[in-house]
Amino acid sequence: MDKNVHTDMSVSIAGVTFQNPVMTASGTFGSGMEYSDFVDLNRLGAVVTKGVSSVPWEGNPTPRVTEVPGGMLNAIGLQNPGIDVFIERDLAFLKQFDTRVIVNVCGHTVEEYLDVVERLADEKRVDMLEINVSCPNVKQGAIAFGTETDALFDITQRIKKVAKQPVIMKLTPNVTSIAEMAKAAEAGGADGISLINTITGMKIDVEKQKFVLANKTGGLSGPAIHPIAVRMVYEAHQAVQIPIIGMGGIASWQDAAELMLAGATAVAVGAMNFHTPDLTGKVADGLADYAARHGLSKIEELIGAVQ
Amino acid sequence: MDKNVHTDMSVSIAGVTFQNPVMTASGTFGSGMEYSDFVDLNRLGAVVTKGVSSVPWEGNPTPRVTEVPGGMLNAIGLQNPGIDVFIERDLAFLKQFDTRVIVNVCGHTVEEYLDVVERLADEKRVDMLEINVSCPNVKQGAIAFGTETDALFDITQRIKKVAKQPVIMKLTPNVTSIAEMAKAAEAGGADGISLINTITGMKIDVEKQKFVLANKTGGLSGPAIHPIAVRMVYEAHQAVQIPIIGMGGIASWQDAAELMLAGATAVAVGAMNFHTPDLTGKVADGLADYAARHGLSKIEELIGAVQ
Amino acid sequence: MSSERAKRTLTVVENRQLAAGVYDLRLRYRENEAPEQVIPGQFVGVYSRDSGRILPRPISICGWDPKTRTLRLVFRTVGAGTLEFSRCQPGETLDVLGILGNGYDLEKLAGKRVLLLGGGIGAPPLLGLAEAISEKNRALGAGQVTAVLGYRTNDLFLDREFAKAADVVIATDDGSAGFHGNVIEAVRSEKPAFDVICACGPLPMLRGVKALALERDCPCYLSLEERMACGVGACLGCVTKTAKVDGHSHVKNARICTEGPVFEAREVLI
Amino acid sequence: MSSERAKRTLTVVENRQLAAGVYDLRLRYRENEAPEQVIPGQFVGVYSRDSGRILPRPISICGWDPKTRTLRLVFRTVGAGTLEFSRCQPGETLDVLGILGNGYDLEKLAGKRVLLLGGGIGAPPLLGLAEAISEKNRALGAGQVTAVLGYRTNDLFLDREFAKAADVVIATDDGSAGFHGNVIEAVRSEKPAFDVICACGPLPMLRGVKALALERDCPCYLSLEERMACGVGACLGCVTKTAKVDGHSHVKNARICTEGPVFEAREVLI
Ligand SMILES: Cc1cc2nc3c(=O)[nH]c(=O)nc-3n(C[C@H](O)[C@H](O)[C@H](O)COP(=O)(O)OP(=O)(O)OC[C@H]3O[C@@H](n4cnc5c(N)ncnc54)[C@H](O)[C@@H]3O)c2cc1C
Ligand SMILES: Cc1cc2nc3c(=O)[nH]c(=O)nc-3n(C[C@H](O)[C@H](O)[C@H](O)COP(=O)(O)OP(=O)(O)OC[C@H]3O[C@@H](n4cnc5c(N)ncnc54)[C@H](O)[C@@H]3O)c2cc1C
Ligand SMILES: Cc1cc2nc3c(=O)[nH]c(=O)nc-3n(C[C@H](O)[C@H](O)[C@H](O)COP(=O)(O)O)c2cc1C
Ligand SMILES: Cc1cc2nc3c(=O)[nH]c(=O)nc-3n(C[C@H](O)[C@H](O)[C@H](O)COP(=O)(O)O)c2cc1C
Ligand code: FES
Ligand code: FES
Repeated sequence: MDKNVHTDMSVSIAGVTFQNPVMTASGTFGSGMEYSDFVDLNRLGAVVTKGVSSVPWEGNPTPRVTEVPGGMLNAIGLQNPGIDVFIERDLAFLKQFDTRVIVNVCGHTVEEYLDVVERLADEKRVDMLEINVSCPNVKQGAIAFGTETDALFDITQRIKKVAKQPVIMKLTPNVTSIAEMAKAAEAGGADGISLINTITGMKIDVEKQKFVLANKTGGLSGPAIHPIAVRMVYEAHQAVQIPIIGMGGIASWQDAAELMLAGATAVAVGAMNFHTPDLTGKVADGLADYAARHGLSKIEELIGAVQ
Repeated sequence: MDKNVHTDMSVSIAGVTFQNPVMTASGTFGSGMEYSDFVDLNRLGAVVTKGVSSVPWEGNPTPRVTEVPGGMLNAIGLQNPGIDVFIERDLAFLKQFDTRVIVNVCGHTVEEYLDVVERLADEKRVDMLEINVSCPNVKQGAIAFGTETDALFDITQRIKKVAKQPVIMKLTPNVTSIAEMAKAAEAGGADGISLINTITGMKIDVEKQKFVLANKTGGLSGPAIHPIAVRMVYEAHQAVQIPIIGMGGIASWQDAAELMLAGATAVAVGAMNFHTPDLTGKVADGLADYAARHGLSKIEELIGAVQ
Repeated sequence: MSSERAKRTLTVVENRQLAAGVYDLRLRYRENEAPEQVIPGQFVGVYSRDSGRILPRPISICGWDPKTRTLRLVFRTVGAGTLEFSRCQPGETLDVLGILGNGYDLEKLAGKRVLLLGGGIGAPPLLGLAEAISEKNRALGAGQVTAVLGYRTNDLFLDREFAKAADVVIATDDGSAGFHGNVIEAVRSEKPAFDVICACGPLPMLRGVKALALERDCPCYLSLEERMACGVGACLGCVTKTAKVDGHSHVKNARICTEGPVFEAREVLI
Repeated sequence: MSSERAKRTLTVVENRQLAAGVYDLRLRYRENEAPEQVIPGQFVGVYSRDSGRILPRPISICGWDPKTRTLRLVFRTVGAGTLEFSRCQPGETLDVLGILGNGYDLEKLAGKRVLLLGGGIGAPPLLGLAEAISEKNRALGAGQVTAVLGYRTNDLFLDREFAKAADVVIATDDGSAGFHGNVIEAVRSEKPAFDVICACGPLPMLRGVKALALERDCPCYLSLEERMACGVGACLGCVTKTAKVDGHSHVKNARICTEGPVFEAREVLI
């Protein structure tokens, strides 16, 4: 302790090196543009973009978001302008920054996922793909990929066949065993997994006796879910060899360090960007200080180091 | 609105009438003794006692509890003095109060559950049984009852054969589909279900790089889980006909009303007793005022009334 | 002077109750942190100091004094967040995300006879607007501002300040002050002359305002509200349906926090 | 006067820093809400005002003035809860659950030469005890109180107040004040005379104290700590292993909040 060495903060996943382990959680940071006023994107390990599909999706009716104790519910419903606009506008915007880009992909069917993955295959600016098989707000069957091991294995395998970038499968926490899901993704050939996506929740306005969200249910995120995320990252890390991007309720560098100690190679900041718009930068700085204080020569020494 | 009628606050489950829908969540209220300084037990719909097993259980090593944002983790490990002491001391204590008594039962094997259920069969003071098949802190297989539909169906059926009191199966939220679990309990003959038990979580001390709880994982409860509880009660209510006792993060009468609107016939206050020792009484009063304001002639009109 | 969009710690300099549940909060920026420009119709996100409440509360800017770097917010207590703000004492601090959104386009209003329609807690953002237009129009020597302000009862607020910058018509739901009825009914009855409408208030009222504008075939700017998470355009929580495909979403979903909160009535499907 | 166990809203009357990160907080009960009796070694649970922190923080009672209904708590800032308490200003209120647990059995200490061993933030509860015993012993004309207080550095606190009621030996880890070493080493070196030990401090120290008591074959009362949830005996969160089957748990798990926090050293397996 208190050795104050200089720590190598870089981490690597499937051969891709990130300058530090701090990323943005998909859907909470747009494509980086909206938050570039608040934090220098060059300070981040990676920008993970909002889920993109083969054609534009209009998402759910409003209200789409609401606050709950220590967190929020969202039912955006994966609104996005489709892969064409994404490439022309968002990817072009990201070209000016010296950070990694992970593109989050969504679809209603395996074919729709494959469409997007193929369209991105030759985009040099895309370092990695994150496949969202877990969004609880898409009704047309997508949830099944994320909650059944066979379906997850299958979609992973099919995506791996066409993908030119490393593939991260993003898992839903709404399952009995995250370890089984992690193993299915690994068996399907995933280069890594990310977890956790939001946990399905609901809020009711007791005076109006109505659902607060138009979609009835929404995904719970924020500090409220952090202990669940830590446990799931730990369980997944015990179950598989592939690297894990950990997320869920990060509000401080300590929360990020917890996820790394539990087994995450990198971490992503989600809903708390809305509370502290430069949180990603603060987490990166805090982790670097912590690593130096603990005399780590590489931040990767933290991964799964809990005892 | 503002009709201020007098509402019949009683609810009934499996032929047992409760003077109001407010109960205590098992394990958070001892056997009532410890909180009788703070709240008049006669004001409650029911006292639900701490889980009891056929022989004394010593539980997990300490630390057993820790705080997390908007909630807490516990890994008590179902410490209890066993059914004999429970009957002699706790049940005897409860005889002086005019409230219903629901005894929460735990075991490592089906036989252990049956032992307790049989021992309680002729205890007049016991109005109902709540079978905890969901405690995440018991390692010897009990969790399997709560996460596999076949096992849940089987244990429900076997308990129903020997039980003289109505049987409530207490479900774990750590499953992919709470609706499937609810259906399995109903098919097995359960008179009702209660949900949710705690969600498995973990906390790591980042400076010591150690698990905070001796048991590594603990069950998350408190306001953090309330939106998940509301969603699960709603899903279960859509799936089965039997009544539901709803719990998870109740911190106010509004939270209780939300669970009833989602489909609960009664509600139980858990971790927030530790914050507000007379919360059960306050929730009962708040619900009564609310019901009067909304012109309900029976509080049961609230059950599942969300739109 | 600093970038317009930033999270800043502001000091409470005054907090006064104006009516039942309505507060007038003045917040001062630190030196060198004040925004360069504040346009009527823009808003800020005010953060709670309670860790259980993570999202900023969007509150419209009622006034801005660049000399004292003081922001004026007028809000109604509806839940835990606004209740907390109502209890803030001078000297305490609040974190504020701002300046957010697009305000009213003052160029388009210059020299016009402007009808301001404010329903309840929708009135505050229109006060800054009334002041800005009437100042400009005084200089131009043309254009009259009329403000029709709707309240539930005679527990009025801001009405006297509006009177300094506009002709004021009061409407109350219960008839206890001014016209008995809502703001639209008051317009039909009092028949003020106008070329353009600016309105802020609850959705049913805004629908009525849009109908009025279509009927009179005049430009109409509405300030919309929706539940927000980020406030800066990243989360897509706060969209409103638009008539045409917009430049950002490509699915006819404009972000109220970013493309709005002020929209031309014909552009949005409300 | 009221029931001993209740959640009460107390008013901060004073909050003073005693040493780096150590605060002396005085809280006043409302009239008619004060506890009838407060025994040294008992504690209270202090609630945060932040909704994200739901559990009470157990803090030992350092002093109690029944005339002014004022509770004295001395605590160290270690996390968000104690940090919040350290910032409380006079006039603010804090909710407190109390009076909790069983204190030291003063009858058993009367007339005895008592050795008080306080490690760091374990010292505060012993101050009230020192005062109570020395007052009693003065009346009895017998029994000397010695307090050995251990600190990390010479940033001492409460030492002068102890000096009014006891012979004080200071021990510091770094030798910057008093004896260079821990409290056990200080006892072995300074050799105060005693018939009974009362100790409060970190677990490794309490283990040493227990060993010392067994060696000297004298009664020894230890004040234990454990993570707590309810503070009132309901949750079974705070147990300590006991040598014999206890009356409550029947599994050799006594509740520190209820059967303790003060235990005879031989009764507990630490
Ligand atoms: C662009 C914009 C400008 C606004 N300007 C003002 C103003 O000048 N004065 C004023 O009194 N109110 C204004 N509001 C409404 C104000 O944001 C809400 O009253 C406030 O957020 C309620 O917070 P709470 O914690 O008290 O209520 P709660 O109901 O406890 O809040 C729970 C959550 O819902 C959100 N929420 C609740 N009501 C609304 C609402 N009507 N609109 C958006 N989010 C809501 C909160 O922000 C919070 O995230 C404005 C809203 C928007 C979108
Ligand atoms: C019977 C008893 C008496 C105590 N008396 C004093 C005293 O007089 N002065 C003093 O400074 N401290 C005392 N402590 C320790 C004090 O309770 C903790 O320092 C405090 O709870 C930390 O809260 P926090 O929010 O600042 O820290 P955090 O670490 O943020 O707290 C997180 C959670 O852990 C719990 N926790 C953390 N440390 C401890 C601990 N050491 N013991 C029990 N729970 C802990 C907190 O209560 C909270 O629930 C006592 C503890 C016990 C059990
Ligand atoms: C508003 C919002 C939108 C989100 N959109 C996506 C998405 O498009 N794709 C995805 O995989 N996850 C999405 N998520 C999930 C987050 O990436 C993250 O997994 C989750 O919110 C947990 O992290 P947090 O608690 O830090 O927010 C979204 C979350 C929020 C709050
Ligand atoms: C300390 C503690 C002990 C518990 N013990 C039991 C138990 O013995 N049996 C049981 O079925 N549930 C037990 N539970 C779960 C609660 O009854 C309840 O289902 C859960 O805590 C969710 O409600 P809450 O968020 O209001 O606490 C326990 C919970 C806590 C916090
Ligand atoms: S609130 Fe996030 S996009 Fe508008
Ligand atoms: S803290 Fe609950 S039993 Fe002691």
